[in-house]
Amino acid sequence: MSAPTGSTPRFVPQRPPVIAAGHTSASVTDKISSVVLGGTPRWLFGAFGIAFTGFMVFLFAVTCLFAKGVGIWGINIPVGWGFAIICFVWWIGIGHAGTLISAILLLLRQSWRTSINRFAEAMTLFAVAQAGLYPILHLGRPWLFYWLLPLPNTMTLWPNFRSPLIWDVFAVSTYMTVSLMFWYVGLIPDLATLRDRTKNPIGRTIYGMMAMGWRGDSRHWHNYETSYYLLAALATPLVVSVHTVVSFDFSVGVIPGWHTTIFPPYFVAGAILSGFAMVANLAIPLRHAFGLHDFITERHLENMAKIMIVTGLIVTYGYAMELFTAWYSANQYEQYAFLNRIHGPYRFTWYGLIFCNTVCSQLFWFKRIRNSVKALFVLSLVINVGMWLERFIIVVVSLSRDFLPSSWGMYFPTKFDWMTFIGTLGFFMSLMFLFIRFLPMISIFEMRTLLPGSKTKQEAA
Amino acid sequence: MHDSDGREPEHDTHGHDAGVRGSQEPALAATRAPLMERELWRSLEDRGRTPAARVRVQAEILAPLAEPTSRRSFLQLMGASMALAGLGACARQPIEKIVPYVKQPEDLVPGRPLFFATALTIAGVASPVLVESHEGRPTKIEGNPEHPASLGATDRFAQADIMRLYDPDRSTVVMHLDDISTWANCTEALRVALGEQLAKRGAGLRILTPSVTSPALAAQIGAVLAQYPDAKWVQYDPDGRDAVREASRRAFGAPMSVRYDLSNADVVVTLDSDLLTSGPGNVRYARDFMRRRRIHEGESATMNRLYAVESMPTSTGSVADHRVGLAPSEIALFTAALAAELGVAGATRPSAALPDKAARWVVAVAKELAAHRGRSLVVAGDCLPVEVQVLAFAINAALGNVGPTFVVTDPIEVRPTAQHEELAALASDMQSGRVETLLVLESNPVYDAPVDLAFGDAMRRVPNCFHLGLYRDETAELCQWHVPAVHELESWGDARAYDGTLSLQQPLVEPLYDGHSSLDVLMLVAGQTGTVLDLIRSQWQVLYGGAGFEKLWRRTLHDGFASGSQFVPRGVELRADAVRDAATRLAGTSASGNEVVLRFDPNVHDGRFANNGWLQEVPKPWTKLVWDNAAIVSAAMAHELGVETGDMVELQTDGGKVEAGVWVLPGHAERCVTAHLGYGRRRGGNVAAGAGFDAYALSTTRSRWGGPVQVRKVAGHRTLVTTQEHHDMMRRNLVRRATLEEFTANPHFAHEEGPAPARDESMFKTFEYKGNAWGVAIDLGSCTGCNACVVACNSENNIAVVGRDQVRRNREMHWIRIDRYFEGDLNDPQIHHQPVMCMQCENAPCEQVCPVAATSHSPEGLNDMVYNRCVGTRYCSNNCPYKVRRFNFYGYQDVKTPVLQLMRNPDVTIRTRGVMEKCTYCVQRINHARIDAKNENRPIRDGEIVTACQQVCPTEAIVFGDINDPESKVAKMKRETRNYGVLEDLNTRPRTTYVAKLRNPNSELEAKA
Amino acid sequence: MPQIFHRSANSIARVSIFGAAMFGIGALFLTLAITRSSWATRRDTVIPQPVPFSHSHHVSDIGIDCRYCHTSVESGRYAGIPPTQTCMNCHSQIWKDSPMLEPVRASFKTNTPMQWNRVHDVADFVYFNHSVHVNKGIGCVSCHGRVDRMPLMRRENTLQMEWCLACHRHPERFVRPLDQVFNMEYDAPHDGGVLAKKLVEERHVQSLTNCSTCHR
Amino acid sequence: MKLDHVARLYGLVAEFDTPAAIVAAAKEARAAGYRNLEAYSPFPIEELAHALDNHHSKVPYLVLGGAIAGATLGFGLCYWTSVIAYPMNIGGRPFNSWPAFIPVTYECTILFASLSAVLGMLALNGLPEPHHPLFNVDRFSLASRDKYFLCIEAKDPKFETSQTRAFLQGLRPSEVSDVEY
Repeated sequence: MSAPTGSTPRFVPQRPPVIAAGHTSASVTDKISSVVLGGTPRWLFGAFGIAFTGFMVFLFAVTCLFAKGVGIWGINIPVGWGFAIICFVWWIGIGHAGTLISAILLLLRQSWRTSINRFAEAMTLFAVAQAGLYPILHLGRPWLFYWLLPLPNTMTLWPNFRSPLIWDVFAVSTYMTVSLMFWYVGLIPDLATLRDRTKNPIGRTIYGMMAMGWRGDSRHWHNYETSYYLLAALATPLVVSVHTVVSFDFSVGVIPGWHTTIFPPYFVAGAILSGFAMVANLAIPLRHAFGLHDFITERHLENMAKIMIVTGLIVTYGYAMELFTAWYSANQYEQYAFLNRIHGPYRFTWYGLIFCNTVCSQLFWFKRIRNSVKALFVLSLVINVGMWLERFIIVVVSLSRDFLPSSWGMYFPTKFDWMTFIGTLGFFMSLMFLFIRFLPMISIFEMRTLLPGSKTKQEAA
Repeated sequence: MHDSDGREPEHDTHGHDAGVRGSQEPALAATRAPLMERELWRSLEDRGRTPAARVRVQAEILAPLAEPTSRRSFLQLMGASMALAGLGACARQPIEKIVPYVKQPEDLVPGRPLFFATALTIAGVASPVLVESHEGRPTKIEGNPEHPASLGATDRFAQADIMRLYDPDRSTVVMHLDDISTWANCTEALRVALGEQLAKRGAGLRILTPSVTSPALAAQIGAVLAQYPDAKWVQYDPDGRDAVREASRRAFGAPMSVRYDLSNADVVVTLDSDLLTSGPGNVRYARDFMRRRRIHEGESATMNRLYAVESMPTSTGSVADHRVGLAPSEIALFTAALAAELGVAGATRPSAALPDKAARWVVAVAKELAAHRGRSLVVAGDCLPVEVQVLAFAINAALGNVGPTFVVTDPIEVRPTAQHEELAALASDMQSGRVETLLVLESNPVYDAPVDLAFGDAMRRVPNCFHLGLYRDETAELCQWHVPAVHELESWGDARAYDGTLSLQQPLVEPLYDGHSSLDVLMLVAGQTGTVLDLIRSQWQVLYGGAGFEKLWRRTLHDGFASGSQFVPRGVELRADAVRDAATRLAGTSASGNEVVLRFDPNVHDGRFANNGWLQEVPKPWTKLVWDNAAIVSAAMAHELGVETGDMVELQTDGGKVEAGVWVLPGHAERCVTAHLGYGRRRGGNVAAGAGFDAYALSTTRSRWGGPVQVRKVAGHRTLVTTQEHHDMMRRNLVRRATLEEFTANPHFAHEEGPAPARDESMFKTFEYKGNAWGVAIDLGSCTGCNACVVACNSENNIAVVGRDQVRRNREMHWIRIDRYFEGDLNDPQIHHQPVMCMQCENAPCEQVCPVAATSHSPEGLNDMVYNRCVGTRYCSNNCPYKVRRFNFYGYQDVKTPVLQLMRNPDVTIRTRGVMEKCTYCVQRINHARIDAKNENRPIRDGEIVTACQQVCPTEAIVFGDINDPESKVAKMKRETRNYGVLEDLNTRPRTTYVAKLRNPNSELEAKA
Repeated sequence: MPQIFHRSANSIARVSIFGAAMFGIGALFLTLAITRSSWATRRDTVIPQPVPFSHSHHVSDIGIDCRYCHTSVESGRYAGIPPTQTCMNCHSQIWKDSPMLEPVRASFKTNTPMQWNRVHDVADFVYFNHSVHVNKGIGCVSCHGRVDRMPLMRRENTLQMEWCLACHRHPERFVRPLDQVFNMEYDAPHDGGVLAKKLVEERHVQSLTNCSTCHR
Repeated sequence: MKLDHVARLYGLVAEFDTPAAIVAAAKEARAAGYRNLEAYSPFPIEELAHALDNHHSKVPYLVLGGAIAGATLGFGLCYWTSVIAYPMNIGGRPFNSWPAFIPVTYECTILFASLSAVLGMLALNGLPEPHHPLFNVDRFSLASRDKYFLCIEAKDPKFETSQTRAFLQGLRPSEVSDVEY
């Protein structure tokens, strides 16, 4: 931001700018804060209502789960993990885009990130919140979840730090905390803005508290930026580590189809792919609903599409590599595991996966598709499905046929599996809508820095 | 237990409590006072106050919630979940009671089980057992090592009998018509009825019993008949061995008992006989047979050879060196042809042609038998017609086997009769109203008599029917009076084993309910007073009278049988005319058209075990089918009928018709459908309800074990539940196998894929296991897949029955399973059994991934599983290459039904909902032995610890011990070149290894096949 | 724009941040305290019994050996609660009309067992075996405390896993000669663990801390 | 808002319209010898920090400290629990299976580093500070929109109300106003 070269037309003359012309610090401020300070649009009530119903479904499913046990799900021996873990990995993956956009793109000085990082971060938080639920829900005795934490106890027993699940506990909770802080720190100046804009006394008090008395003192700004950049620098390796650790859940296992060293990179790539797909899925409607075309421009959408091309290629490489390794290993169990993906009873999921993640993500090579908002929206949806299928294949298909044919068995989700899954979507969207309504979904102060008027040099010159 | 669909989860929400220990709460209320005295246990009283109980209550409210939920139950749910959430916090232990004895028995040390020798009977034949008793609760049944019929092992039925004792569905009260009545009223009614009979010398009195081998019972019946000379005593058992008795009558002039001595047999031919896993003496037969098969390094490599000719593939067939599937009528022809081929006097070659495989067999087998005169054996199954039996006798006689392998003795039944004829006579007497008073003692003819007798209708014409039985079953329903019978573990009695050994039955526990034994009732009938014990003693005095009786009696009480009471072989004269007659009759017959084969079910036998959850849930050999019987057909016949597994067919015989689900089974004979008896119980109890169809509906007096049948496809589908869908080993070298020649040529055939990874093949320094290091070796060649180990494990380790629906969802809880793989031709496959339990891997993949260290390794190399630490991530199971871990998806354990609490092994924790469990090598037994050894300050001896599966195994296939002790049996087995570990290339270092399987095929047949 | 907050808000805000952190830590410690408290463990709390049996009287005053009543302590898992018979051996002679002992006599007459309340109660999934401890030289006192000084029986120790482990990790600190096991006053010689070492060797005392030692 | 005491002066604040203007003003003020200066802007302006010579942040050192503490704590936890507190034979792995401890160590490092970054920043900025005299200036609310403010505090040795006001006026602000407590 302090050197917003990325956005100066000089470098990218032919591309649309990251913020439409004619905006001033004032107009940006008023436009964005008006979303929050203005009244609630009618459609938002409807949308929230639907999402909240989904949330209720979730609560119901969970209550049944606690009352009756994980038996209400389709899981069994050999397939001990089902939708719960699939969704866990899926949500975590989605949760990657936010921090990635805000942290890595920030460090890379990709100033176009500015207008999407805020709600991308929010999306991260809410996605990780969903993900965080599943490891607890999937326990046979969920009320003992705290045994996974290193708490001193009268049994002098401690968690087993060799278990990837414990690594998960640390990775996910760290990721949650850091993302939360990153998001909040980014919010502080905008909260101050809202504090100073809102007419509503209650709102003013609340925003006031949250803003912590931010005044935009230049000394504050300096510390603020230093720590914001440091956070970004820390979040970058974190975001990579989180899905790496999640992938350990599988790659540490001995099950054919799990025991693969390629998992970490391609889990991370997959995470980013689904993350951006989800961002696109959220950004496009919002942009419409609140007329933010000036801030979330074609350029943003196109860049996201491009990132999906790259990550799509990486996961495709992953799929190919898995097959190759299986063949090359000359290990009959590995080989069968992958033949089973292609020929086995679950083959349709594998074909679906290839279609969604490989074919669809590569469609963005075509400029026409890339620049069509509708196409982008639809394909992003497809890609999210694809990523879900990927996790389904890894978790279920691998488990359903492992070493001893005698214990092979199929997994069929029950209605409770579906309710828990659909439910979290509702939960997620409800949180998302609340955020949109009460907090600025675009970082106001960072937008200001993108304005031509915010430059001191040119004028001084 | 009966919580078949897991609808009512038992929560254990006590933060630090994985479960109720088995022994904890015998609901004293439900059991009778004398038992109560013996209980040292903490009582149920406080239970209602524990958080667990509180939540259980809510759980019950929620029970109906399996299906879509009303607003109300939603709110209830909320309540429950709140409660659950709250209970995460540490809860306080309730104050529990200690209930000591008033007068403590001398030899009893609280917490130490006592063992008593007794016997259980099926169709009157005793299987000798030792029963483990905890403070007066029988909890586990073992074989009687001294008894010749057991040698320490039992079959699956004896193992499961403990569950019959505690079956909540047992009848508990005297019933008159449909009203609860009293013993007093019943006796009064009986007195009146008998009064009338006394006048007419008992002309209208009939007594129906199972086959009686018990001298005491027979004597008592004799006493009754003395008072009522015109009364009739009818014996009937569906598996009464009528054909054998009749055959021996024809062949030897008198009904004789036949037993086999497999220890002398080099060549065995079974004709439709499951010699090794069912029928009298099967346990001993299996032991002797396998001892002649096992090969150890350095010893002379000789194996006996088994030819199995059978229509429905049996466990015996599965271990045969050669198997051929023939329809029963073909088997008859085969026998005739074989006899002719062997030049048996009077034999004639049948006109009808045999399938060419069978024809080849006749030649080869005859040659083989001829070459082993006096060291061979031909066994005809009990269900084969008399003619075939006679010919089998004749063949054995001709081969000089009578004596060495084919042993003929006095009949073990006190009064051997043609039971079905007697029953038919009884039925017609009842029809014609000649019967006024009928005593049905512990049999259930209404269910298991041939249909054409219409036994039920006939009984309706009898004014006074008295029924004595464990259950209020189909017969009891039609009797005016029903009296609950005592279980054999609750009463005195005696019976003869398959070899005539006289075995004593003693009560392990006071009758749980107001039960009576046949002897009781008959004493009443005879108007005698005194106790059953006196009766038996006096009877034994007759047998072994004279001085020193007390000594003998006390010894018998200890041993469980009168040593040396085994029947001595009789020399017999074979009647040539009988043979000729049989041969000509068979020669006339021909094999055409479809046949139905009615056989006893490997799990529920003739139906008496239909209400036994353990047996219902044990996967049957070959099919791995549970909770059901089916119309079992070969692939070819299925194709012909245009059906697949699960489709419905209608079977129609002259007896009647039934609809049945089809099961396509490789290796089943052509042109015939096997239907197992014992299912489709109308009044069998809650467990039996809804399981299978009643195949007795097809059985008539003319063709009791099957005959011509019309099979046609009908609409509909039945989900037949199996525990193993995949028969193919997928070219994975799991069951390593070779023929004897291959083995002698290449002793290392089991390691062609290269040896297991070296011990130091790891980036980490490996743990050294000093002191005891437990391990198991399993001889795959010896396993018959008889399932005794599975039931024994269920009983020893308090393993829950989960029910049909849960098994369908792959959620069975068995700690040991017997994997079954087919190899070769679909119509004539080889089958391999592989018992799989936790391998106790030294580098256990399951342990490393458990987040709470609920499973970790002991210094003795055990893969400890701590139920009370488990939070239920199921990660360990996912990461287990052998998939031997089992998870409580619901609260499967019935901790509510009081009587079931008595059944539990107090040394093993009851696992509750959400907890992983698995085989522990019977760690409770290991700990007991260790503690004893430590108390005596000595090392543990080899053989001091036997696991439940090892102890019960009739063929000694499973060996447990200390692999660090070079002299231990297990260490020796693991040194064999054939010893290998499954999936050992994963470097899991399994402590359970397998000794590769050997077959001893006849090169002649092998070449042609 | 007017001030929103009073100046006190500054301090309030800062204090409340630290307060929150402190509260969290406090809660954790409180939980730990509760789980170990004598309320949760029933340690040192006297549980009412049908008959106020005094160990101190029977042990120190009369000098009855532990094994007279707890017969199976050397041979079985349970030390054994004496059958009514045992009480009556003496109390049919002495105190035979004491109202205090009425429940005992009643039990004996009506042949219905006494119902005592369990004082030493480990969780149901813990398999403790008296015989092996006694035979390896662990004194009664080590777990049950000076019962000879307990007029009414109470639990001396928490019987929590950490307590068990304290001994299982260092048995040598607790072993005593076999003839001293039932001695209430035994005082280990201060010989720098020489005796302990000897006992551990000759009795093959092991430190067993793996799960299946107690849990099955 | 009522003030419960006699209003004293916190300082004087001048309002500017562009970043350039405030930077220039700040430079002049420094030149004029004022030291207790504060500049307020709706977004970070690096030149401004330089102009006021407060571009030295201690945050990086705090973060480094946090990272080191986190790493030690993380590995320490793993090592202590699985080697010292209750060593167990888990699947034949050694007690100190350090490779397995890396993820936890790593996450702890990042967690503590990030915490110290954020908390450190707040502490150094003296936040939370919901009450501040400047909020008494009505137009100051525009500091979070598009206006730029330069404040000379009363405690500045060179501060003298009328002179300083004159000086500020000289910087051509759009407005100069008193900041009261």
